[in-house]
Amino acid sequence: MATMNMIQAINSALDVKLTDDPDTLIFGEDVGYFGGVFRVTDGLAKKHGLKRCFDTPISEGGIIATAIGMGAYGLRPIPEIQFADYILPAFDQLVSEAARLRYRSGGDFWAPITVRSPYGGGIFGGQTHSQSPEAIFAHITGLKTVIPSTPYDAKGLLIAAIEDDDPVIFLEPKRLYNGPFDGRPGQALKTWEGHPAADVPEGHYTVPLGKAAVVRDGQEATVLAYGTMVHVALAGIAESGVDAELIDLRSIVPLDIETITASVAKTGRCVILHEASRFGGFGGELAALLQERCFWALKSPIERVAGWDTPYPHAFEWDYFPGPGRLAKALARVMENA
Amino acid sequence: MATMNMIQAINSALDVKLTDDPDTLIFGEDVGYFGGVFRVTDGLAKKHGLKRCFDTPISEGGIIATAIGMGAYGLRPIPEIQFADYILPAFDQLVSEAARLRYRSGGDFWAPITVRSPYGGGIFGGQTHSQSPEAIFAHITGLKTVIPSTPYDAKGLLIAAIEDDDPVIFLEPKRLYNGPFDGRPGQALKTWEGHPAADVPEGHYTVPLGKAAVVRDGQEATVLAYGTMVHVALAGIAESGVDAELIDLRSIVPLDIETITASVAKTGRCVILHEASRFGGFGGELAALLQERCFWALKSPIERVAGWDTPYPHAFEWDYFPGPGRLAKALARVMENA
Amino acid sequence: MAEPQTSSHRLELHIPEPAARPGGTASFDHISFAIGAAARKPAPLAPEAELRELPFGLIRVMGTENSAWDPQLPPETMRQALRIMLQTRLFEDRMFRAHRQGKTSFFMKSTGEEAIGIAPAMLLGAGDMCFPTYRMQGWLIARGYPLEMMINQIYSNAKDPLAGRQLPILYSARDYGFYSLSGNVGSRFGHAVGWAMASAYKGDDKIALGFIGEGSTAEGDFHEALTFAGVYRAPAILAINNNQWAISTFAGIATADGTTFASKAIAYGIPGLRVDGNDFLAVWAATQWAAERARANLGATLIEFLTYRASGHSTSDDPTKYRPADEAAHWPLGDPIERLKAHLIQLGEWSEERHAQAGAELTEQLRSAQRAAEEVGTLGQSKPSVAEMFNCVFKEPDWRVIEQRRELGV
Amino acid sequence: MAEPQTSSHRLELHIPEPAARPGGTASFDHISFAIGAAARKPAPLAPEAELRELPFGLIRVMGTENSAWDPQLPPETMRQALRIMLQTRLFEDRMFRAHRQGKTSFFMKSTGEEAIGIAPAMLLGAGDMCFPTYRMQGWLIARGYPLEMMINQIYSNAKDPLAGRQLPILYSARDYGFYSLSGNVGSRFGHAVGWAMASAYKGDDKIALGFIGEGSTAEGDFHEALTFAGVYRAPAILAINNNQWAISTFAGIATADGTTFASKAIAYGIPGLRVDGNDFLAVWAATQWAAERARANLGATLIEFLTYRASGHSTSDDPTKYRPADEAAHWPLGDPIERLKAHLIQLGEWSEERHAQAGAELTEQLRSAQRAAEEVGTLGQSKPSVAEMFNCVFKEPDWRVIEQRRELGV
Ligand SMILES: Cc1ncc(C[n+]2csc(CCOP(=O)(O)OP(=O)(O)O)c2C)c(N)n1
Ligand SMILES: Cc1ncc(C[n+]2csc(CCOP(=O)(O)OP(=O)(O)O)c2C)c(N)n1
Ligand SMILES: [Mg+2]
Ligand SMILES: [Mg+2]
Repeated sequence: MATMNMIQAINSALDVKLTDDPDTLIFGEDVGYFGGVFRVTDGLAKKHGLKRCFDTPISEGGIIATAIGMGAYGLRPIPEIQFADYILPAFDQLVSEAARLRYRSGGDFWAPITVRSPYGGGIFGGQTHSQSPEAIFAHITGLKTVIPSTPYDAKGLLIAAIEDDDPVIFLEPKRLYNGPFDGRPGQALKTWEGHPAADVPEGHYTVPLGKAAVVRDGQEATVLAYGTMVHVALAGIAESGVDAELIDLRSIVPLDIETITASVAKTGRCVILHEASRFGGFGGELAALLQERCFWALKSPIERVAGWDTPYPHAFEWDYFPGPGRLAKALARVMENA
Repeated sequence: MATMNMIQAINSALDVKLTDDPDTLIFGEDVGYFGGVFRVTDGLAKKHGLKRCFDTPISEGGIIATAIGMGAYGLRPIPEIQFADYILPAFDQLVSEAARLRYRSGGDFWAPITVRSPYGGGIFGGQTHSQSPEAIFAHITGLKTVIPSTPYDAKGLLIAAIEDDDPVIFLEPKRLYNGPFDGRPGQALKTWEGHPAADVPEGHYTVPLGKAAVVRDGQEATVLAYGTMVHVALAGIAESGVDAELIDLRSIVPLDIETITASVAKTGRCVILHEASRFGGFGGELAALLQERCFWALKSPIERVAGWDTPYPHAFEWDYFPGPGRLAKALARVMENA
Repeated sequence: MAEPQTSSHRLELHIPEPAARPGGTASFDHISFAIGAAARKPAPLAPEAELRELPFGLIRVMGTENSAWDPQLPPETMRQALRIMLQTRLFEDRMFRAHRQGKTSFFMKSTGEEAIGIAPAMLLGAGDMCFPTYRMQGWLIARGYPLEMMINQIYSNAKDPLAGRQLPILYSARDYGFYSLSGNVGSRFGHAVGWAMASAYKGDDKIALGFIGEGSTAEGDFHEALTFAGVYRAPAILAINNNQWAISTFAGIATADGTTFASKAIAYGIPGLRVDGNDFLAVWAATQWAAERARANLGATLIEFLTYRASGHSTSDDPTKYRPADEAAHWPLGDPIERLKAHLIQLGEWSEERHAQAGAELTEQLRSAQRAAEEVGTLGQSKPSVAEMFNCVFKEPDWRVIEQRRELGV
Repeated sequence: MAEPQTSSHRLELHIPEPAARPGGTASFDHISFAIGAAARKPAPLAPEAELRELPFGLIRVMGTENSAWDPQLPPETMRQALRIMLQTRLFEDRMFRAHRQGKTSFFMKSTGEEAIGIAPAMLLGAGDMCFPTYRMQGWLIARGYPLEMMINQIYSNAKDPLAGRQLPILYSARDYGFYSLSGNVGSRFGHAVGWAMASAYKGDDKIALGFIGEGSTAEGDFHEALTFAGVYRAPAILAINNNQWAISTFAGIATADGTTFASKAIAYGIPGLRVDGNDFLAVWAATQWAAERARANLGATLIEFLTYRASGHSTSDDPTKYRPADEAAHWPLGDPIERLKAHLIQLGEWSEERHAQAGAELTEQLRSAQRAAEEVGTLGQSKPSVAEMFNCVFKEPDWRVIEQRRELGV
């Protein structure tokens, strides 16, 4: 066991796989010699050679197309897209090709690729270094989407994603790279030091895709979150005084429908928290599913706390970001109907 | 007044605008001399000249980028994407550029473009000529998405979209081009002949974006649909025997929240119908909004009837397509809790 | 900043138009068919900088005295090629008629373009991989993919090898070196490059062959694929099937006039060959040259095959709406089957009689394959188990499709 | 199908690496700086087919005897250019320091590349439109955009002209011929082409100038923009700022070695010019040539400006991590400010004293602009009204932002 921040944990997952499996390789913009703009691939090219971890042209579509072709050959590529905002130029490759290859070819070819990308806000990155595009992937049949919230999960989920034979979008909450973040921007930066989920085994382990984690047991309400929002949720729950159960989805596809349904059936109240703008966001799917499955248990409407329906605004980051205060208010609202 | 099918109505809208406004122009794959693979732009190049309606390279990203640049200059371009499935290569241009230009430039530049594209299934087009991608547009702040269900609406909404100063995705339900379709494939093809909404004025008129239409009044349940599904819904409602109110959303952004909320508040029951696969589809947003706003009025869970969570399967089109029978069953389910 | 420009000329938007539309006189005068720099055949290992004239010439063998590119094929190979091309044409004609009879939802032909898919199929190794366009069923026929299985897919019947999930003609046949097609044009060109890079990464000896239509070269995918191919020296042959038309849109809308598609190679630092695509021997020679270069670790070659789409775009298309009905007859490079046939006859290695006999034999094979497929069923009369709709979304189904399958009761 | 190939050579994946990494000896020997075919200056109306050697040469003026490309600028224009370049550099240094002081969230410099944005800004007409990259603030300075307004945006303060919605340095200034920037690289290159096509469509006389970084030419957007530009003869100048680096990635990852970025023009049937980008006069001359061609309805030109990114990529970057610390000093084309200064001094039109004095004056202007902006406030101390967050999503707000604004209570 070692204490790792999320960057180190992801780096360790990649190192384990490069060591384990000669068919894995990493490529993306600035990931090679330099080790990535967030240093996530630091040292991998040096240790495993440039052929295992190399720089690519600035061409997200090309990166994904190359990965799919390599996957069809029999490799297990792990491309990086520098920011999730820049996945969009590769959207057609992901949707029309990676996600559909197995289905349309009747299992003749498939795309066992894992697309890593830092995502989310909270670093003053403005419109195009802050977005949370998970909802548009969730709607695409054939794609899996995974979002860790701790170093331990990041490593275990990433190894599971790489070993998965289907295409996985692996979104790394960049605000959590160096430490947990409770959504209150004014305070001193926290590191992962001392956090239980920063104890990360050096070797191989997996956290299975499709299993949510109950981060906090509670009886009065259920809070669903993923990525950075898991930590914000903890703060918001504390602020609210509500005895809420907090579930970290960890992967949105596959979705752990059993765990979330059981919790909402128990508590009868639910608040969904995500950074992405609200309209058409993944919260809509969750709310729809839960009112379908837990209708008779619900004591109040399912609430969604999310980014406003505007692009991500640079100077107003903390007005936009759904912080613990907004969650606490939503919890108070769902508790009104006691 | 003339009787027009949906192709003629859209053609007439384009003709009216080309005649009215020298700053409008049309371009896309095969839209010029030939008049489009669905003949929607037939005759326009001949009448208005090739500079007003011309063929483009097969480059959806290039088409949208060109349109945005023209819009920034001061034109009002009306690009066509041959099939909505092929919008995806232009997704980054639509999301990162068209949708965000006004916001990021503080109103200095904007993209008054209307992107027309045939969408949806029911023509045995297989995976890539049948998809319904509206949900991924609905989530993008800064984009409007319009979907007509009749010739009258198609013309009026299209003129409104073209005159709108924001980017509009105009999805044309290709199954409705030549006639209404109730979702029952076995029968003789219907034409628009005799349908009241096929009476289309020759000249200029608009149907405002953001105003839903109550297609059928009802007291027991609300059905929400758009595009082809409006006609399927009518058949499904009839089959069910339920006195359901049918609302045609007409545009999903802007969404007519008032009309749908009022209806569900009145009926207490709601079924949402769309062709797109269910998970992460636009039905999720609708269900989430309605349970938020009409929670106390709801007598049973909001149901979603939609495409299965698989890619669009060629030979199984009619097993996949959410037909009137599935809607009728869902209506029966929501009525169980009387 | 300078004073506002007062130019005497007002700007004008240029919209290219083809030489002739229906009713006009077909012409290909705007295209250069001169052999030019392609008269010489450079060594396959020549440095790229020495090859920059090649894409403006035209590689031809048949009907050209002592062409440097003559692959010197044994007559039996040429006869085999002729038979496969003929089989492909007969197959397509038959399936086109099957569409008119309602037996399939959709079909596409490669009439006049058969040499392009077939020469590489005969020439390349079993382990090499073709990333085809939808006009490459000749590859499958050359590689011995069962005709009956092709027809089963075209009919979407119970024995459809892709289990009804995919359109007719968008085949996938890994074991025959034929990558899965999709409806999107161009989006697999980069897969060919990735596959080739993987082969190089593994120290393998297999190469990839990617095809794209000339119209589809305008997609960003084309550029991205070539950029990767150039930078990493991917062992791939990247081929443009320039059949002059993209549905109703002529090639002058895909790239500026006065240039060639092959010359796009220069942008990526790789050789570009421009080839008479209706000359089976030229197609063979160019492919072989590029394959040799790729296997020698010199990376990719871009090849433009000049041909003509003699058929409509697909069963949904009526080309007389947008081009002169007799345009095919004016195509200066003729028909690949007629040309190879004449060449063999001229060599004394073939005859009209043998040709007619071959046609009869091939027709009989086709008839029996079609009969077998029709015993299974045609579109709508027979289809794979509906449960197949829910398979292969992921390797393992998740709760959604399990529940939905249950809901549908299949 | 042939027998499986048994090649003696196994394939190998080629991963390009730059000449030197930290600790190594900087070298640019792999780049050709020979003037070559660019010794002659073709008429701007020359046919493209005659210009295909140009992109392999290098257009230079300063330090070249009797260059055919010498634009013969009046000394006062050159002095003005020098002042603007100097102002730009001083501005950027100051803002870089402001970032270190926490006054802004982010900043980017164009040190060593100033000529490229500034010569076109001085040369083109007021109605022409520049579609910049983030290394073009020199354009704004040349066009007289108020320094204080730039700083207000950089500080995201209450007077930020884009009302806090956009990152620092991603300016938009329609009235100054400067199109809205976004964080995505490359995605506005096609807008320049569309804008130019619109101008031609209207019979206007305005042209567009699009910029892209050499690294970003690998995006599909680049290809799509050039394809449209070539086909429709868009009156645009499309320029590649080849500053050798894309963050930590050298230019050899953006295109194969042995070729040039300018040569990509050949793929699109348009002229390609390769220009010493640190030679103000060469930048001017090439831009002028292309502008003349565009205004004469001959369409677009692709220009590669060879330069060197002397600064880090941005305030987030430390270039000593991936390239020799002294690499800039080895750049054979020197520094654009030093070179123009030396040129003017040599002409007897400038002196060290005047240079020092100009620096002092410009610094004073900057200081007062900065002071004024700081009176409004720096990042976090001052910001636009939060209500602005909800504006400009659409022209008219819809119920969602109206409700949400109410919920937030602003
Ligand atoms: C991404 C995408 N855009 C548009 C289409 C519609 N489409 C199908 S075939 C075709 C023409 C292709 O022309 P070309 O590349 O020249 O190939 P050819 O049909 O001539 O073999 C078009 C536009 C598509 N299938 N995919
Ligand atoms: C679509 C997209 N992909 C990736 C990035 C991240 N990124 C920002 S700048 C940059 C390097 C650009 O290099 P180049 O085009 O050479 O321009 P330069 O910075 O050298 O001026 C990258 C990869 C981005 N902004 N947009
Ligand atoms: Mg073609
Ligand atoms: Mg650069």
